[in-house]
Amino acid sequence: GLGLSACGGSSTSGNSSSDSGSSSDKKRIVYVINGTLGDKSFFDSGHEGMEKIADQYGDQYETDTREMGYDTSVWESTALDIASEGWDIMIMGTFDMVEYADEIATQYPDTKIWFFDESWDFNTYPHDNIYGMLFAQNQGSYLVGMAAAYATKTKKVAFMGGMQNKVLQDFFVGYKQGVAAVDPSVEVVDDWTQSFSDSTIGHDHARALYQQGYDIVFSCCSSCGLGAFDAAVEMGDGYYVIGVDGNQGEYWASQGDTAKAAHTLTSMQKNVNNTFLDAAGEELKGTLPYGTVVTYGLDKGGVSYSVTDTTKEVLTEEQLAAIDQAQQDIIDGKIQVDTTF
Amino acid sequence: MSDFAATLGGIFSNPNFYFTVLSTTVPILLATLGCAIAENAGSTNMAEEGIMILAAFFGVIGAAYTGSVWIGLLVAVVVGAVMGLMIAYFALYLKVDIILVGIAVNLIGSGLSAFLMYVITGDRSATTSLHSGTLPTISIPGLSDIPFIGTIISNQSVLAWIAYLAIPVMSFLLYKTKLGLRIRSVGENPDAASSVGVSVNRTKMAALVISGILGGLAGAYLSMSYLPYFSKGMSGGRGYIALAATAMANNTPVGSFGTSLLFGFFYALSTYSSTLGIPDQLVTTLPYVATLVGLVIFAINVQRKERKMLHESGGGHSSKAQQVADASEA
Amino acid sequence: MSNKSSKGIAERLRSISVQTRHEILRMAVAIAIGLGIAVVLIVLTAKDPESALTYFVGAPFMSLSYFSHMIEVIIPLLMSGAAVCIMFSANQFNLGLEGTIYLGGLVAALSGIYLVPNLPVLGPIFSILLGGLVGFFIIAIPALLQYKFKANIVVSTLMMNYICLYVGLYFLFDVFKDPASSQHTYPIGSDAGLAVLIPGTKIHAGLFLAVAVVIFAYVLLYKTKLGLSIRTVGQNPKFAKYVGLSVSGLALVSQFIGGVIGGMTGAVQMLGLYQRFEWTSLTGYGWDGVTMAIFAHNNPKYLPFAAIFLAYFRTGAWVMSFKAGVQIDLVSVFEGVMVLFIMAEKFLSGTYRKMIFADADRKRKERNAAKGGEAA
Amino acid sequence: MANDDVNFSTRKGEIHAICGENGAGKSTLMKQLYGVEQPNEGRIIIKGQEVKLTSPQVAIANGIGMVFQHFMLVPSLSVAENITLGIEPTTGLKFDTKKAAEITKSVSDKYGFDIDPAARIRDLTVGVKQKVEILKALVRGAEILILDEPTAVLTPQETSELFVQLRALREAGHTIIFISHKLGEVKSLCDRVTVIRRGHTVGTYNVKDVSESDISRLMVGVNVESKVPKGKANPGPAYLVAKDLELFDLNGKRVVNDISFTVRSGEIVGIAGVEGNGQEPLVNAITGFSGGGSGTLSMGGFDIRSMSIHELREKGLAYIPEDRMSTGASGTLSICENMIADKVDWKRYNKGLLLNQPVIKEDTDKWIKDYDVLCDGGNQKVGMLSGGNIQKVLVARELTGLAKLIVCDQPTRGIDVGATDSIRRRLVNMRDSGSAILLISADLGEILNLSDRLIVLFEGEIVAYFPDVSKVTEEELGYYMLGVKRMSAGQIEGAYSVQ
Ligand SMILES: Nc1ncnc2c1ncn2[C@@H]1O[C@H](COP(=O)(O)OP(=O)(O)OP(=O)(O)O)[C@@H](O)[C@H]1O
Ligand SMILES: Nc1ncnc2c1ncn2[C@@H]1O[C@H](COP(=O)(O)OP(=O)(O)OP(=O)(O)O)[C@@H](O)[C@H]1O
Ligand SMILES: [Mg+2]
Ligand SMILES: [Mg+2]
Repeated sequence: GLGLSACGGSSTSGNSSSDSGSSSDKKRIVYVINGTLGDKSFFDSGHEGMEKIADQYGDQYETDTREMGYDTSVWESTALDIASEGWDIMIMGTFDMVEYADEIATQYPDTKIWFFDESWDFNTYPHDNIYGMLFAQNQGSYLVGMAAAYATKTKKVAFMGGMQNKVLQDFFVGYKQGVAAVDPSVEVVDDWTQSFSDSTIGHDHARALYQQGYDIVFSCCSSCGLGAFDAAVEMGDGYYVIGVDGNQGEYWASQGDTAKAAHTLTSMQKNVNNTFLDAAGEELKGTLPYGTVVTYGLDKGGVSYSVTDTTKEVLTEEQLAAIDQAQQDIIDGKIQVDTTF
Repeated sequence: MSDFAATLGGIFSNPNFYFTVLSTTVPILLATLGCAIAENAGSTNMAEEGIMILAAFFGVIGAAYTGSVWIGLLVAVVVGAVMGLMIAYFALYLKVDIILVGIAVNLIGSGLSAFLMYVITGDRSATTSLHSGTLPTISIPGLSDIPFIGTIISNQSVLAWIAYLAIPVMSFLLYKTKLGLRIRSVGENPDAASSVGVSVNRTKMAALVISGILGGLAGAYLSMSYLPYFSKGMSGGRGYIALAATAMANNTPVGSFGTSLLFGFFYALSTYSSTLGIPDQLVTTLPYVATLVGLVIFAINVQRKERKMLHESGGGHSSKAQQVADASEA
Repeated sequence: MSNKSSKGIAERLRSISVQTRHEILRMAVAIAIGLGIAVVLIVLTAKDPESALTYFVGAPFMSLSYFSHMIEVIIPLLMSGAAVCIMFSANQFNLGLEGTIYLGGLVAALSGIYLVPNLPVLGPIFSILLGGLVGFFIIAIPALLQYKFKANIVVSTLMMNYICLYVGLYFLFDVFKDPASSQHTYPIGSDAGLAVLIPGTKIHAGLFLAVAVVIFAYVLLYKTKLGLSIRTVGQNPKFAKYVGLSVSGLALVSQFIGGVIGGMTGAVQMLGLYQRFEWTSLTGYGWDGVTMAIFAHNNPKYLPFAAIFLAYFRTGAWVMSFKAGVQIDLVSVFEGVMVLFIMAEKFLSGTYRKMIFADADRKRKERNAAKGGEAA
Repeated sequence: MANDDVNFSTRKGEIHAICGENGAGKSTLMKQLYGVEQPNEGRIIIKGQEVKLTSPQVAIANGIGMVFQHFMLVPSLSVAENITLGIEPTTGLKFDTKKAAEITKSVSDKYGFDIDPAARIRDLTVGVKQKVEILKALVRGAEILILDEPTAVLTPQETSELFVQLRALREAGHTIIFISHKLGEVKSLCDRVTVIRRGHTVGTYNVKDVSESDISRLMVGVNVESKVPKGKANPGPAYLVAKDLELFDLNGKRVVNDISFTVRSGEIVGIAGVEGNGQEPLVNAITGFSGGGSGTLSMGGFDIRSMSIHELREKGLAYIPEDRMSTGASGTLSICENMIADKVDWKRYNKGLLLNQPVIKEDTDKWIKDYDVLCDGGNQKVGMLSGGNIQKVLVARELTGLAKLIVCDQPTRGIDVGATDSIRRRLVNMRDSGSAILLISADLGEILNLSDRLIVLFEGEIVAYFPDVSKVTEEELGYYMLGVKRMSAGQIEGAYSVQ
C-alpha cells in the first residue's frame, strides 16, 4: 500500500499555518475538480457556488477553483499538492477521490473537507474534519420521470447515460420509478453511450432513440449529452430532452437558442451551487455538522426539477400539480424512491 | 431470440436508420477519400484525424466571428489545405517519415484545438456559447416524396451531398486528368516520374493538399452540420477509421465509398441497439470489429490477386508489393 | 590510453563526428522551437504568465513532490518506449500498445484483488507477468492477422485499441464492478500493489522494472542474435529472408515482446499508482511509447534521456495547469512540434553542409600545420 | 565526393562511350548532365552556351534525354501514358488518351520502332521497355541521348537491334552518350570513348585508335588478364541433384519443364540462356525462395523443398543473388552485421545469450582485408559503399560460410574488372577446395571461362549440354540459347551425372 512520511506532511503543514496566519482572518476555501470546468454540469455548478460564496461572503472567504484534468494518475498527487498549500477548507467529490480525501484528512487535520456526490463512509474513514454532502438525484429523477411519462405520446421514453456508474444508476432507478408511478405501461429503455465527452456520440445515440420511437430522452452524460438537444431539434416537433444538473432549458434560452429551449422538457437540477453556499453560511455560524453525511434531496433544495415555458406548454397544470404533490410526498417520506446508494 | 430478431428487423425496416447510416458515413467518407488520394501518390496520410479536428474548430470560429457558416466552411477548407501543405513540407522537404508526421499532427490537432477553444471562447468542452450555425440541408422535391427512399436522402446536409458527389469527382480526378496520371505515377514509381520532369514533391504535395481539403470538409461537416458547434475531441477517431477504410478500399474512390459505408452502417447499428439486450459496451465494438473483419477479408483477397500479379509481372522489376510478398513468404 | 584521457574537452568534442554534432545541434534547435511555441502560447494566454512559465520550466525542482511526480511519469514512458522500440526495430508499425496497456492494467488489478491479494513481492510480480501475458494475447491477434493474411498492421491495431477499451469497459461495469463503488473494481489486496520506494513520494518499485525493461530492450536489440535478426528484418526484409531468417516469424516475435511489455506497462501503472481499476478510457501511454521511440530513434539506449525530457516538461505543464490555470493540452502541441522537428532529416541541412566543409577545412589546416612543424 | 575534376566533351552526331570501373562515377556524371544531381563546381556547355542544369526539366529543355540504368517506367500505366507523362496532352480538364496515342505512334513510326501505345508496361519484355525509354526521350526532342548501361539486360538479338536504331539516330544527327562495361560493344558501336577513373577523366580517345585491352588498362591502371586461369576439375559425388524437375508459377503455368541435372562437389556447372527462360524459378527453387513443383530437388541428399532457407544454409548453401542492393545486402546495417547475418547461429559468434562482438569484429576485419573491401572499417554502413564493394562484402559473406553448394547468379554483373577477376578466382578456388558451384550468368565470356560443364536453358528446358566447355564457342552457344538448335535427348542426358 501507500504510506506517506510525517516529515513531508509536517513541513508543508508548517508552511500552511503561517500562510493562513498572514492572509488576514479570511477563511481560505478551494474547490478541487477532478476533471475540468465546462461540463455544463455539476463541476460548473460547483464553480458557480464558489462565485456565490465570494459574492455573498467576500469579506469572510477567500475562494479558488482548481482543475485537475482527466488524467486519473495525477489526481492523487495534485490533490495532495493543493492540500499542502494550507487551505482551511477543501471541497472535492466523487467516488474517485475518496481515498485521496482520506489521505488529506489524515495528513492535514487542520484542513476541513467538504466531500460531495458520494456517501462518505465514516466507519471505514472516521474523520471529524470531513463533511459529507450527498445529492438525492434519485428523487429529482423520479419527478422528471413523471414528467416524461406525462409528456410521451409514444409510450416509450429513454434514459441516456454515459457509463453505468453508481451516480448515473441512481439517476436511472429514480427516473424509472417516476415513469412507472404515472403509467406502468410506458416502456423505459436505458442506453449507455460509453462516453462523457463526445457530443457527436450523444447526438447519434439520442437520434437513434428518437427514431425508434422514444420521444423523451433523459440525457445524463455531461458534454456527450449536449448532442441530445441537437438530435431533438433535428427530429422536430414532439421530441424532447430532459436536461441534467443545471437548468438546461434556461441555459439554452439565455444563449438565445430558442429551438433547443423549446425541446427541453425540464431538467433534473443538481444544485451543487446552492449547496456550497448554504454550507459556507453554516460554516460561518459554526453549525456545519462535520463527521456526518447530509443528503441534499428535494427537501433541502439539493435537487429539483425545473419548470420552464416549455414545461408549462407540454404538461397540463394538473400534471404539474401531480408532480409537485409527489415532491411533497417524497419530502414527507410518503414515497420512498429507489436508490443505488 | 425471436425478440432479438424482431427488434433487429424493426431497425432494418426503419428508413430513418438508413438516413443515419448515410449521415454518419459522410465525415468518414470524406476523410477516406482524403487518405485514398494521398495513398495514390504514395503518401500515407495518417493525419486526417488532426486535420479534421483543427478544421472543425477553426471553421466554427470563422463562422461565429463572421456570422456566416459559408465563411466558416471556407476557413475549414483553408485550414485543411494548409495542414496538407504542412504535412507535405515536413514529409517531403524535411524528410520526416510520413506516419510520424501524421502522429505529430494528430497530437498538435487535439491539443491546439482544445487549448485555443478555451483561450478564445472560454468554453472547455464545446463552443455552445458561439452561434456558428449549420450549413443548410437539401431536399430534392421529387425525391423526397418517394416513400422509403425519400426519408433516407431528404434533409441531408449540403456537405453530405458534396461528400457523395466527391466520389465521382475523385474518380475523374485520379483516372481521367493529367494531375491524376501524375499522382498515380508518382505513387507507383517516383523515379520514373521525376526522370521525365514531373516533380515528385510537387505532385505529392498537390495530393496532400487535396487530402487536407477533404479532411477540412470532414471537419466542417462535424462542427457545422452534424452538430452546430465544436466539441472537444469530436473527430473521435474517424481519421483512423478512414485509414482503415482506405486500406480496405485499395485506395479507389468507389471502394472508399463502400468501406466507409460499411463502418457507417455498423456504427449506426451500434447507436440503435440499446434495445437489443446486448451489453452496450460490446455493441460499441461493432463498427471496429466489422472494420477489422473487413480488413482481413480484403487482405485475403489481395493476397490472392497478388499471386496472380506476381506471375504477370514475370521476371521484370519486382514491384514493392511483390518484394513484400516475397519477403514475408519465408 | 593515458594520452586519450588527457585530451581536453574541446579536443574530444571535435573528435565527435560531424554527423553526431549535427544531430545534437538539430535536436537542440527542435527543442528550442517546441519550447518557443509553448512559451509564446503561455505568455499570450496565461493570466499570470510569469508564474506559469516558472512552473512550466522549473516545476520539477520546486518541490520533492513535483520531482517525484516526474519520476512517476518516467516509469510508463520508459516501458512503453521500450516496447515500441522493439516493434519499430522490426519495422512493424504496431500501434496496438494502448489496448494492451488498458487490459494489462485491468487484469493486473483483478489478479491483485482475487488471485494474490496478500502475497508480498511475489504477488505483484505475478500480477505484472499476468498483465504481460494478456498483452501477449492482445497483440497476437493483429500480429497473427498480419502474419497469416497480411492485414495492414497500422490499421488493425488501431481498431484493436477500441475493441480492447470497450471489452475492458464491459468487464469493468458488467462483471467486476464493486457495487459500492462508482465505476471501480474492488480495491486490490494490501500486498498486491507495488511498494513505495521513497517514503513521502509515490515513486514505486515499478521504476526498477522500467529500468530493467529498457536495459533488456537494449541488450536484446543490440547484443543478441535475436536482436540483430529483428533489426535485419526491420532494415531489409528481403535480405533477411535471403540470409535464412524467418521474416514474418521475427516480425511476430518482436510484436509479441512489445505486447508483453505493453501489458506489463499497464500492470505496473495500475499496481503502482492505483488502488482500484478505474480507467474508463485508453491511457495514452501507448502513443507516448511511439513518441518515445521516435525521440530515441528506436534505440533503447536513448530512452532514459527522452523519458526524462518528456517527463520534465509534462510535470511542468501539469503543475502549471492546476497552479496557474493554463490548459494542459498545451503539452501535446509542444510534443507534436518536437516530433516533427526531431525527425526532420533535412532540417538544418544547410548548416550540416557548412559543418562538413568547416571540418574538412580544419583537418586540412591541421595537416598543413603538422607538415610545417615537421619541416621546422 | 563521387566525381572530382571530370572533363569531357562530345560532338554532334557521334556515339560517345564512357568507360570506367564500377563506382568510377559514370552514372553520377550523367545524372549531373540530366539535372538529377548538381555538380558542386564546374561548367556544362551545350552548343557553346553555358547552362545550369538544375532539374530534369531544364535538361530536357536543353535537348538532353536520358535512359537510366534501371528503367524509369510506371508498370500499371500504358505505353502512351508513360511516354507522355510530364508533357500530357489535355482537352479541357481531361487527359487526352487519343492524342497521347497519336504522339507515341508518330514518333515510334518516325524512328522505326514498332510499339503498341495502348499496351501496359508491365506486360512488355525488357527489350520493348528499353525502346519505350528511348522513345520517351525522343518525344521530348532530345538531341543528346544518354544511355546508361542499356545492354546489360538485353539479349544479344535485342542488343544488335538496339545498335541498329542507335546508329540510325546518329545518322539523324543525334548525339549519343553510351555507357557500358562491355568493351566489345564500345568497339563496335562507338566513335570515341572517354575513360573515367575514380572520378577523374583519364582521357578521350578515338575508338579506332585503342584496343579493348588499352581501354581496360586505362580504366584500372593495370592490364588485367581477362581470363581466370583454372586447372581441370576434380569432381566428387553429385551434391545438387535435380531430377525430372518441373516448376510452376503461381498461376500454374509451367516455367521449368522436366529438367534433370546435377552439380558435383568440386565442379562448376554453368547455365547459359537468355534471361527469362527459367533461370529465375530454378534459382528460386534451389535456394529455397519458392517451393512447389514436382520431381526431385535435393542437396547433399536432403530434399530441398522440405527445408527452410535457414536449414538449407545450415546444410551448406551459399547464394550470390542477382540483386545485390535489395536482396544481397542491407544498406542500413554495418559491414560487420552484413558479414555475419547468415552466421548469427554460429557458436563462435555467440557468448552465452549475447553476441560475441570482439570475435565478430576480428573476423570482419580479416575478411575486409582478404576481399579488399574499400571502406572505413567494419562499423561503416554498407549503403555507404560503392556497388563493387558491396558485392565484395556479399561474396565474402557467402564464401566464408560452409559453402558446400554455391549458387551464383550474375556474380560479377556491373562490377569492375579488378573485382570481377578476384571474384572469379575465388570461385575457382572454392571449386578446387570441393564446393559444388552452379553459375548463372548473362556474360558468356564468364560462363565459358569458369564452367566445367555447361547447360543451356531455353523456355524452361535443357536444350543443350556440354560436358567439355573448352570446345564451345560463343557463337554456337547463341544458337542453342535462341532455340535455333537443340540437342537430342541422349546428348542432354549427360547433364544428370551422378558420378
Ligand atoms: N552519399 C555519399 N556521400 C559520400 N560518399 C559517398 C556517398 N555515396 C557513396 N560515396 C562514396 O563514393 C565512392 C564511390 O562510390 P560509387 O558507388 O560511385 O562507386 P562505383 O564507382 O559505382 O563503384 P562500383 O563499381 O563498386 O559500383 C564510394 O567509395 C562511396 O563510399
Ligand atoms: N555527391 C556525391 N558525393 C559523393 N559520392 C557520391 C555523390 N553522389 C553519388 N556518389 C556516389 O558515387 C558513386 C558514383 O557511382 P556511379 O553510379 O556514377 O558509378 P558508375 O560509374 O555509373 O558505376 P556503375 O558502372 O556501377 O554504374 C555512387 O556510388 C554514389 O553512391
Ligand atoms: Mg556503381
Ligand atoms: Mg552506373
